[in-house]
Amino acid sequence: MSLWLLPVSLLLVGPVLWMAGHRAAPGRRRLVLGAGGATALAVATVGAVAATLASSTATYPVGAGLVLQVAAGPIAGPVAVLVAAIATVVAMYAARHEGQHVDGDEDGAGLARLVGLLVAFAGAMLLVVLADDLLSLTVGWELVGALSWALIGHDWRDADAPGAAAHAYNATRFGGLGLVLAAGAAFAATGSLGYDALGGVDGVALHVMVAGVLLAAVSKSALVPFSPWLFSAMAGPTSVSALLHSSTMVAAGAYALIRLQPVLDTAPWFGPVAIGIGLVTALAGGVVGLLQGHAKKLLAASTSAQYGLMVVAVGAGAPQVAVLHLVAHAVFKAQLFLSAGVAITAVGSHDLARMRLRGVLPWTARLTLVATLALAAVPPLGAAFTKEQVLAAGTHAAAWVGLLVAVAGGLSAAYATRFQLLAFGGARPDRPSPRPLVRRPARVELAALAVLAAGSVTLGLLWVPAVHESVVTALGATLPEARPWELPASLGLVATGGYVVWSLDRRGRLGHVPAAASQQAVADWFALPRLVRVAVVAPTLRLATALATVDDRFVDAGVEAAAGLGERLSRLASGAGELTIDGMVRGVARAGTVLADTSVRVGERGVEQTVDGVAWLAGRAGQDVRRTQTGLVHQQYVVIAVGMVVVLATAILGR
Amino acid sequence: MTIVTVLLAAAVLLGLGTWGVLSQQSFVMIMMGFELAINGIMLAAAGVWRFTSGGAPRGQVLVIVAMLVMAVEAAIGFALVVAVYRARQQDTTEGIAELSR
Amino acid sequence: MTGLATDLAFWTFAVAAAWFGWRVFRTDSMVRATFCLLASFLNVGAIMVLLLAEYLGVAMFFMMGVEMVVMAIFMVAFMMNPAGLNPMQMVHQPRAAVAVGIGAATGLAVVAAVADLPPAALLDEAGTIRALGNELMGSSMLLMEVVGVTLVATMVGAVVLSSASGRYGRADTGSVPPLLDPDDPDSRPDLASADGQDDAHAGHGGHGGHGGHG
Amino acid sequence: MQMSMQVSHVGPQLAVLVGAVVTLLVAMFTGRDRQWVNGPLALVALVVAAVLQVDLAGGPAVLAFDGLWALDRMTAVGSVTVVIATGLVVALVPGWLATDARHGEYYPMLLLGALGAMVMVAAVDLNELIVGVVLSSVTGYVLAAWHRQSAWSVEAGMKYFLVGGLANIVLLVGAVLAFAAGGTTDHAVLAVTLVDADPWLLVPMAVTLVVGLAFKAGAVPVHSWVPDVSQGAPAPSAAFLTVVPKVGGLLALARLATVVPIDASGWRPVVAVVAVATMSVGTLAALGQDDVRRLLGWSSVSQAGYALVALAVVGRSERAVPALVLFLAGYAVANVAAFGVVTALRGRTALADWSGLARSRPGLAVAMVVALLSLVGIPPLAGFASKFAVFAAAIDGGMTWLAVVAVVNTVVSLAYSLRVVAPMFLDDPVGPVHVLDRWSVVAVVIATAAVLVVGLAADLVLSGATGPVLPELP
Amino acid sequence: MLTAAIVVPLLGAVVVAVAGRRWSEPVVRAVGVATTLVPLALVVAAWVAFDPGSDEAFQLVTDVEWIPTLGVGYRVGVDGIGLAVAAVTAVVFTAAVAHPTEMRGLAHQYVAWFLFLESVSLGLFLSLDLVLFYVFFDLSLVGMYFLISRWGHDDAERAALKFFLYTLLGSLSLLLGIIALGVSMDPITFDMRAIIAAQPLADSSQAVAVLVLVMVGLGIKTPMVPFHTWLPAAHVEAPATASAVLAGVLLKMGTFGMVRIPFLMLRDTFADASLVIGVLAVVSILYGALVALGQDDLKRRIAYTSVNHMGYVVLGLAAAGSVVTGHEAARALALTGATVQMVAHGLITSTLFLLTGSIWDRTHDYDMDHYGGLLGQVPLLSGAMILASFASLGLPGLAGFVGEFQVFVGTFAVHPVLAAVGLLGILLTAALFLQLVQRMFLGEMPDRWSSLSDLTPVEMATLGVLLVLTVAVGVAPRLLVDTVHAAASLFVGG
Repeated sequence: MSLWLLPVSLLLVGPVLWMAGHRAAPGRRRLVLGAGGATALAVATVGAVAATLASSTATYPVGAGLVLQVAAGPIAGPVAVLVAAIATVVAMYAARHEGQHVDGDEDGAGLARLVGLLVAFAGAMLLVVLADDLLSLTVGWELVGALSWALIGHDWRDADAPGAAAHAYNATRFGGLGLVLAAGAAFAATGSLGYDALGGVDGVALHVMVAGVLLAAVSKSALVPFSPWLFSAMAGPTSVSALLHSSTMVAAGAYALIRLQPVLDTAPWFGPVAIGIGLVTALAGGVVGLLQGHAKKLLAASTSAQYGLMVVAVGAGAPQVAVLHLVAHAVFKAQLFLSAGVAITAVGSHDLARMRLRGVLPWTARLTLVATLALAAVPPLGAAFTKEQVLAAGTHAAAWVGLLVAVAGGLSAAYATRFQLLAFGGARPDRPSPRPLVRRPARVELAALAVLAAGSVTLGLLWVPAVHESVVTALGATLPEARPWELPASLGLVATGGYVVWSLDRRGRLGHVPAAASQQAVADWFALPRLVRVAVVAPTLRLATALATVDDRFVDAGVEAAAGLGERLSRLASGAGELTIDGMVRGVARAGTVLADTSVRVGERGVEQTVDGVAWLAGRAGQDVRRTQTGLVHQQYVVIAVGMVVVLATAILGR
Repeated sequence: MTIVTVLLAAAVLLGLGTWGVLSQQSFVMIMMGFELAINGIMLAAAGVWRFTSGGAPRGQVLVIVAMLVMAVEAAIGFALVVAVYRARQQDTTEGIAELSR
Repeated sequence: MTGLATDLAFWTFAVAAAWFGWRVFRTDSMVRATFCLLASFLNVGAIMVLLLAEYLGVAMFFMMGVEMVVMAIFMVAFMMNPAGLNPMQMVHQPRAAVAVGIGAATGLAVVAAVADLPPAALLDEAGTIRALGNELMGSSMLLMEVVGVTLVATMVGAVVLSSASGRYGRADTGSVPPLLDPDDPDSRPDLASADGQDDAHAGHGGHGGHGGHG
Repeated sequence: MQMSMQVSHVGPQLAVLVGAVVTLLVAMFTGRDRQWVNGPLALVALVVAAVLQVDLAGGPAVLAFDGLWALDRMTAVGSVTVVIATGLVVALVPGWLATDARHGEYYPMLLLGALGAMVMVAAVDLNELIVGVVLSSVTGYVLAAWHRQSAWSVEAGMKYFLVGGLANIVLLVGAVLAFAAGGTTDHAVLAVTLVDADPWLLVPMAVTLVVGLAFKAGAVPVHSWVPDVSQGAPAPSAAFLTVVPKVGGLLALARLATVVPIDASGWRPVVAVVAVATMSVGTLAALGQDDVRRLLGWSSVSQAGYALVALAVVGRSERAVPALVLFLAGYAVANVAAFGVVTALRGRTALADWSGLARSRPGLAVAMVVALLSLVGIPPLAGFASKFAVFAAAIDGGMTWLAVVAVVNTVVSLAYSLRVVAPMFLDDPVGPVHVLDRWSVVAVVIATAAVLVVGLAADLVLSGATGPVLPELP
Repeated sequence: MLTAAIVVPLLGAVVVAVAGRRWSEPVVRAVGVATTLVPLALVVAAWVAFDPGSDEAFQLVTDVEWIPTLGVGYRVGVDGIGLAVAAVTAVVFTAAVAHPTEMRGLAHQYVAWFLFLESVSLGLFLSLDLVLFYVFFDLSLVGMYFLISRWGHDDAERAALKFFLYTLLGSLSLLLGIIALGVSMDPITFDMRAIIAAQPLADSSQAVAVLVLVMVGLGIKTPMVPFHTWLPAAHVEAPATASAVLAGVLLKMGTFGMVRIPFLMLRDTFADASLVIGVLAVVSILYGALVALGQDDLKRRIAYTSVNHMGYVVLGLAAAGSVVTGHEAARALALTGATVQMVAHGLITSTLFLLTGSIWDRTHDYDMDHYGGLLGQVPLLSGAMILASFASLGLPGLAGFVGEFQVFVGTFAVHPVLAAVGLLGILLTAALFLQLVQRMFLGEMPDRWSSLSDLTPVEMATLGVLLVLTVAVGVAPRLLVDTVHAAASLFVGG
């Protein structure tokens, strides 16, 4: 079985499913889509497991000596399994959950498109994961980006969704250019794009390549300064977010760093820079999460923060730790988004201030608690283990790094608590739960939550030394050794974070959407989006409009001016009889008239007159020329005489 | 009488003819200008033949050719003057300026 | 003739030729102008005799004599100012004309004065007419044949243009361009201002009856 | 190089002369209704001339008639061009002059005009050359003024004459200067003696000779007759006069270029400046025209300028003369085709009247487009091959800048050509369009076909014209 | 075989122009389409007969004398590059002729001009003689002039005139350069193979001037900034099918000419000027994209993207010719990329223009602000447009990506900074196409379009063929790329 089947089959099944769902009877559509999508992805999951066990590889030549390569290696294989598995759950959920709110389109064609694209999206992500060369990586990368555009802009009739989708795509595509750059550097240095050859890259090419990959990863994983696109991406349906944030798209950035870490690390500046970016993102994301009032945006900020932690691990030289955290994060983050989706459809709003659904959605609340605890990194959940390992790895790089990771952990505990309390906390007298509910979760949706919660719990096995050692060995590495102070400090910060939020809530000071403009700005990624809009997008658009005008008016004006000159010369040439002395006097007088005449005409017809061209000029010239002409032979004699003198002068001078 | 003096005289005649051609309005007077100019040319040709060509026979032929030019153009010129006068009752350059632009 | 006599004669004739040449354009009467021109030619003819080109000089006398008489008759017959009865000056762009005339004369005079013209005097002073005869009937025979053809062409052309009557009545009948529309006698481009008057562009606004100007 | 004096060496010219005499006699002694016979008679004479000329071309280059007459490749191809152009014009005449009482005399005039140009092409003696110029001029004045009752026609003839009179004086001055500098009028001797001549004579000589012959070529500064004749003269005359004297004048200049010491006389800058001025003035003036015939006239001026580009590199590139000959051949057929269309359309000249011609007379419209595009130089028409050859010669001869100027002018020339083409194809017809007669249409068809043939078989002309240009320097 | 590919459409044009007057419109169109299939088949046959593994760059050569005095011949033949471009030409013409449009009762002339243009275009891409190349180069202007002026809209006549004048200036400039190359050979010849082998101007002081002349001529046609201003005017006024041919095929003449003449025949000089050309290419890339982004007129926007996309091609060429030896792999990749980009741009842009034609026929409106939300009303049309847009912005799996990736990766080895700056063009392209899609097809739909009809079967067929090929080149580029790469390797290796 060719490894290509994994990504390609999903990329093909997606459109097929879309068509099938489109054709299916309305009543059976959800079933067809849910079953079809989940089955395809489940099969892919099994296939990924098989491929991982067999360490499959495959190649596909695309000419000019370039070859696409995929390999289910020790890192790629498990992540591929993860991607397929999470996508299976999300697809199942999506088929039931989505498509409710489009008026008159209940269950409509939109859902078929959504599920179809989700499946294809997973396929594209599998290509990213399995890629064994920069070209395959780029291909998968761009496909993921483009499909994310379609998914985020799913509600295309909506006024905002298409713009948000474009924002997300443009932002990540900008980073994606880094991959092309990296590919160029690699090809220039080694004549090949395969990962195995990248070790041979050195010198300037190495720096360019590392910078390119880092740029790509930072943009894709929504690290600072690219984080805001993730907020825009919230315009997409919840299940899209769930998939996007957990195991695909955003994960692609961190994954690329993990996968290429051995090569990247040969650039001495890579580790510090990655750590720096990771930490800044983790801390800033934490703050944003603490202030956000939008359910999904809170989670989005947390996503950035968590990927920041993974990048810290990669920068600290522990990609295996980052993989573990990636897996743990994928599981709980998918669930959190699915839960948020349930909550949002339940109240018909994204506003955290209007939820507190424990009373009405007890099971959802309970299941969500598992994920929230994982986010907060509370042992014995697996996520806590992986976060501690990040901390350990960070400490290996420098103690302050470890410390800041711990602080970030505290922040995540805080916003996790905040999310849980606001979304699924118990009803408070001052903020009654909304009734009646717009919609209750279906069983399938709860099942999806349950499966993911079970996954989070299962990952708790990582605390067992035998388990995590074997896992890490499978990844071909070892775990960083933890300092004794780390665990207590970290747990202490987690507890502090959780407690502070909890106590705020007790005092009724939680749940306010930040009122102050400054807070609002911080919640909106420190006003980074506005900065980008003001500093990048608007100037670009303004430049574009200006250039378009310039292009019309001035670049072309040279051509048009030449035409105008031709007109004047034409009059002069055919009116050469004017060169007599008498004629010149008349000519001067006439020039005055023409000037006056022209200025009147310009006044009358303005721009139209000035921008006119060859064809038009010819039309007018006839009239004017007739007036300037004499046709008198004796004047022609003077022309002949002058001509003789000119020719003679040329002969003498040019001899 | 040297080549230079002959040529000077020829130049004066040619200049006078050119002046006439340019200043006269009437076709016939312009033609007189042509003839005067050719007059000078013939004088010059004869002078060159006499003094610097060693009497090359073709010099004399050149004078005859110039004479031919003069005669032929005079004849055809008169015919044209007649034709123009018949068709348009005009005999000056100012009178024939319809073809212009 | 001695050198001095020759020089004196040359200068006399030369000044006279120039003087008469100048008078051509300064008289009021075309007939007088014609005879001034003739005088100029005769003086040049005389210089040619001095230059030992006797044949050319004599040819000049006769040819120009006849031509100028014809011209004078022509003046009387056709021109608007026959015999110069009404004194008139018909000139234009006088300054430009003077400038060009002086320029041409000066230019050529400078060439004559400055150019290096190595003297190569006549070899056989007595045989110039014979030499000319030999040339015309010898190596330049083809030339004279073409000259003959040219004269024929000139005669035919002059007759065509000037003769009003031919073998079949008026000879300029129908000597007009075809009509654009055979049924519309006004449809001729050159009729747009056919009167031949100075104000050619003024009138006939309603003209152009052919279907062209839609 | 051999010297000889065989009558057969002027056989083609004799054929034309005999044709002229016969047609003159016919014109004088047959009734008005039978004067059309002159058309076929003239054609027979021209065909005989062409056959004889082609026959002569096979032989070696010789100087005949004591060095008056050059029989070389340039003479051959140039004369054949003259003959063919004249033949095409002959076909335009019967319909155009049908009403004229002096219809018959037109043919001898035409043939003598052609003879004048042929003399100019073959002359290797300044006297001979000037006589040729006079023959060509004198017939030209008559042909231009042929419509004695048309104000336009006599005006055109008179203006042609007035400019020509002055130009011929200039040419005579040049001849005298050459005689003074070289002691003879014989090209073959001049080529030797002028080498040591004083630049004070050579420079004015070059200027006056070029300007004098520029009149025949319709080049600046003695160009003003071209548009007048194009517009005012009978259309067949216009076709003839914008083509045949041009061939004669330019080829005569090409021959002179092999005689005159090029560098000492300033010949090259003189020709170059005349070329630049000619193409620019012609092109720009044509740009504003609303009168198609006048437009064609100005275009004809500009074409002379392109030809002068080739002339400017005679002596520097052996491709110059063949290029010039090819250019003239291509120009001749295209211009005759264009004027042929005008003739076939009964002299239609206001641009507005040409609207929608593609619908009312598609065949003639296509012919006009082909002719105009050929004049612009669009492949694969004759104009392309000839401009290509000219540019190649210019670049080969190191005068690329002249080619650049020509290119710029070519672009502008497209603009005025399209001003004619666009209304023909894009606008609606404005009224009935009458056609002159069948013969004019036949002439247009043949000329248009020739435009294509010269374009595709340019090598025939080029290789035909490649060879020594007499008199060669010893 | 190649000659037949050139002659058959020409004969078809004559037949249709003469006999088609009496045929009905569908018959004329059917005959036209059938005629275009012949050269298509012949090009495919040539592709099959072509041996990419051979050391001979030019194959299937016909060489007949034309003007031997000047060394001009009728010489045709193909290499991998010419074959690729010729193939896309044949395809685009079939689609353009078949694509329905308003023919104003002059179907026979319309189809005849298209066939004429096809003959000319194929002739250009197959010619191995500089003069023959020029002949076709120039004739393309004539055909396009009549198509634009006769079947364009608004101020078509003026736009056509401008197009003709401007590009004629370019082609004449090219002609001078060509002649300079030809006369520098001894004996004079315009045989491309001979000139490529001889590199006649390698040590000449004229070389720079010739390069400038040639590059200006080809740059106008391509078009490169700042010689592009004829393009938007011509495109906007032209009928969409003509725009498709203009953008899809005629623009390639410029870049194809750059491969043939400056790149192959002026190697050393081109290498010296490579950086300048590359900078101009990058300027074209960015400027074209930015100006396109600033357009509110659908067709103008697409027209300007051509400036951008052809900039990639020129950049690839500049990189491929940047040195005479060294970096062979990267330079071959850049040249391959440039050629593949030509093919891709031909397919994609003609699709886009045909789509604008379909829109124009329905609405007579190109202002994007007047649209919105069409996706629901005309899903097929919208879908096709979105797919083509993504292809144009370089989505992997579609044709546009292949060439762009190869160009940039190849360029990086020799001009890394240019490659990096040029990459921004890709981002801008993405932005402008997404914005286009968003403004036209997403969001709320104005009521007046509620009776808009979706693509007809014929339109689906023409667009379908182009889009299928776009996908095919994107997914399985090897057939195309290896053929091109064979030629490219020979050319850069030399």
